[in-house]
Amino acid sequence: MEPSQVRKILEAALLATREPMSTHDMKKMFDEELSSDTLRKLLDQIREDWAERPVELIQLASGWRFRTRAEYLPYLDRLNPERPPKYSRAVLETLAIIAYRQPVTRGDIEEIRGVAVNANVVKTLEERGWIDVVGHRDTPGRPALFATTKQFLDDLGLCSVSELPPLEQISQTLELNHENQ
Amino acid sequence: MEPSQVRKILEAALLATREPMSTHDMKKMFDEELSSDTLRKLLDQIREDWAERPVELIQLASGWRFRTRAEYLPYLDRLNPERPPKYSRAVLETLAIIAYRQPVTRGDIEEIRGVAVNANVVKTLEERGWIDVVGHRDTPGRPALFATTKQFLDDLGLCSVSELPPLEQISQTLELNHENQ
Amino acid sequence: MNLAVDLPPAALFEPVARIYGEPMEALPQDLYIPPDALAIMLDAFEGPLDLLLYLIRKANVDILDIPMAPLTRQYLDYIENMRAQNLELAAEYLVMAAMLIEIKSRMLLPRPKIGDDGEVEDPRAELVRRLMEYEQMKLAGQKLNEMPQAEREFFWVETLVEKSLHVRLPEVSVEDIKEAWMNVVRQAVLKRNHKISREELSVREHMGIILRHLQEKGGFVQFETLFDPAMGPPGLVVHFIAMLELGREKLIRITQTEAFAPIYVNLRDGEPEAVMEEEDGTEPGQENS
Repeated sequence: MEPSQVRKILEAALLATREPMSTHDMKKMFDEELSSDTLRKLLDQIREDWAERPVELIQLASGWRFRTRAEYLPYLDRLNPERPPKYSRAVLETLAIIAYRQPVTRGDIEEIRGVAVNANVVKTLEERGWIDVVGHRDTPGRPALFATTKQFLDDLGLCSVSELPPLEQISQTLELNHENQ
Repeated sequence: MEPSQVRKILEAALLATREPMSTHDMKKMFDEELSSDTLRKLLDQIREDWAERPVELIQLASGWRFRTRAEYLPYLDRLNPERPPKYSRAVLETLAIIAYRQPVTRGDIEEIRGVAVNANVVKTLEERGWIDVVGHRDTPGRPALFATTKQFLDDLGLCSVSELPPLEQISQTLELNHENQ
Repeated sequence: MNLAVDLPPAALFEPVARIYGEPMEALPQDLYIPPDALAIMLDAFEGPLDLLLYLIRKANVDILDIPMAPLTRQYLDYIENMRAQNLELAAEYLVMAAMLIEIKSRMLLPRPKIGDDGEVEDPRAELVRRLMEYEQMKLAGQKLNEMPQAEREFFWVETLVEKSLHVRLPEVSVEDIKEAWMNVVRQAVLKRNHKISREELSVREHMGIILRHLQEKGGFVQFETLFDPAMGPPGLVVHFIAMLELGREKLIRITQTEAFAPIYVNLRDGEPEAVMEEEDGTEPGQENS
């Protein structure tokens, strides 16, 4: 059998399989002995050959399978929209404090919120790339100073932090609310 | 978005889908309006583009999906010792009557076959998802009317019941039958 | 039907010289079925219509002109054979037997004419119609079975979708931040142990920008390099105020060795307090009200 034919048969099987396919299984499809070396070369060829396609051949613990490339997942997500994940109130309030009062230390945040700041909250925001440490305050313990990043502004569609709703307006609204109550 | 990018996203989705994909679903993946015309052209392009590959894009009753080409069956067969059940003549004849004469009641089927319809026969076809009850005939007892499902067409790689093989012209004698062959 | 191979050829009719003008030669006289084959045969037929079709097709006669007498005899023989073997026979076989006898007897009677054109009703018409319809469906069933079927003749393509490759992150809007801030303020107001100041937000943003810039430059820059004319006059002013604010909050040190010498700005990050400066007692975040 022509190697190109063998390759096509392998492709057909790998595209249709529901479970990662072992090389042992692949060999089962052919009458002639298919050496592990040859098979490996064919799989590499397939991998290259599909480089421009939206699926990629990958090797998993239990075998080989075609997988949808990660960049297409956002589109597939729209087919079965799940409820978008939400940040907890603690995360949002911490973010708001950092955004409006930057640069601030964890102590500042705790003082303003009146509760201890969970390490995960800060980590979540750091991992998102929305806050980072811009320095350390020169007080005992030299606490880290957090500020929002450019990415935070980009993700929220802002040019500058000053485009956030002005505090004055917020406070006024709040006072009005209080008067009304 | 570039048409080539739209095409790749469509390919990714069609390769990953677990059931035939409707054009309505395809459109859902894109922000911009995708006209049915454009979509149809892109699908045709994909079909051509995959002409040399061992899988083909086909249109089914409930949408589009990639499947392995028939010529690869002998090889793929060696991987799947488990095959779908072979149906008895009773099941096949009942299926044929429902497919070609739908909607029909159990009484209609019995009339044509000349024997009582075993409850298991109907159950087998229902469990396969190939037939279902689409209504009741307005006669005493209000018997259920059976019809074939989209899944039946999908499983046979068809778009519509009209694509079923045409019914044989029944020959008057066996000899005539032979001459025709 | 492999039945025909296993069994001696079955014959329907008495040997007659000619039927429908065709000579009929050497047809075996009887339907002989080995007793142990009967059960298998019964299974092989889907019912009386199937059995009749078999007999008709086997004898090679015109289905539109079925010779009722021999067919009925043949059929009854078959049924009788099975009953003799005490095989359980579906009721439909007996109903069909009665029907065949009825048709046969009606064939012997003068037939009533239907309509003006003098067409004669054929007692076999209904049976023929049913046989043909049944045969059509029987063949259709075989054809359906021969069609390529998913997971039998072809397989669906289904690539792996690993959702974990794409983590959906929560989306936050400006509104959410505002809402969160209002929550913070509301709580602070309730506690009354905090004064929330109103101040130019841009100053605080520029404080961050300066700190970040200093960090990138190794914590030490010339004063002038902090200011980019592209900021425009308002931006430069805010930037300058931010620098002063940082100095006041002891986050940076601004030094000049003598008049008109270069001014340096450096991060006080990690640097021990060299000069004691006056404490103004303000807490960060409380000034400028």
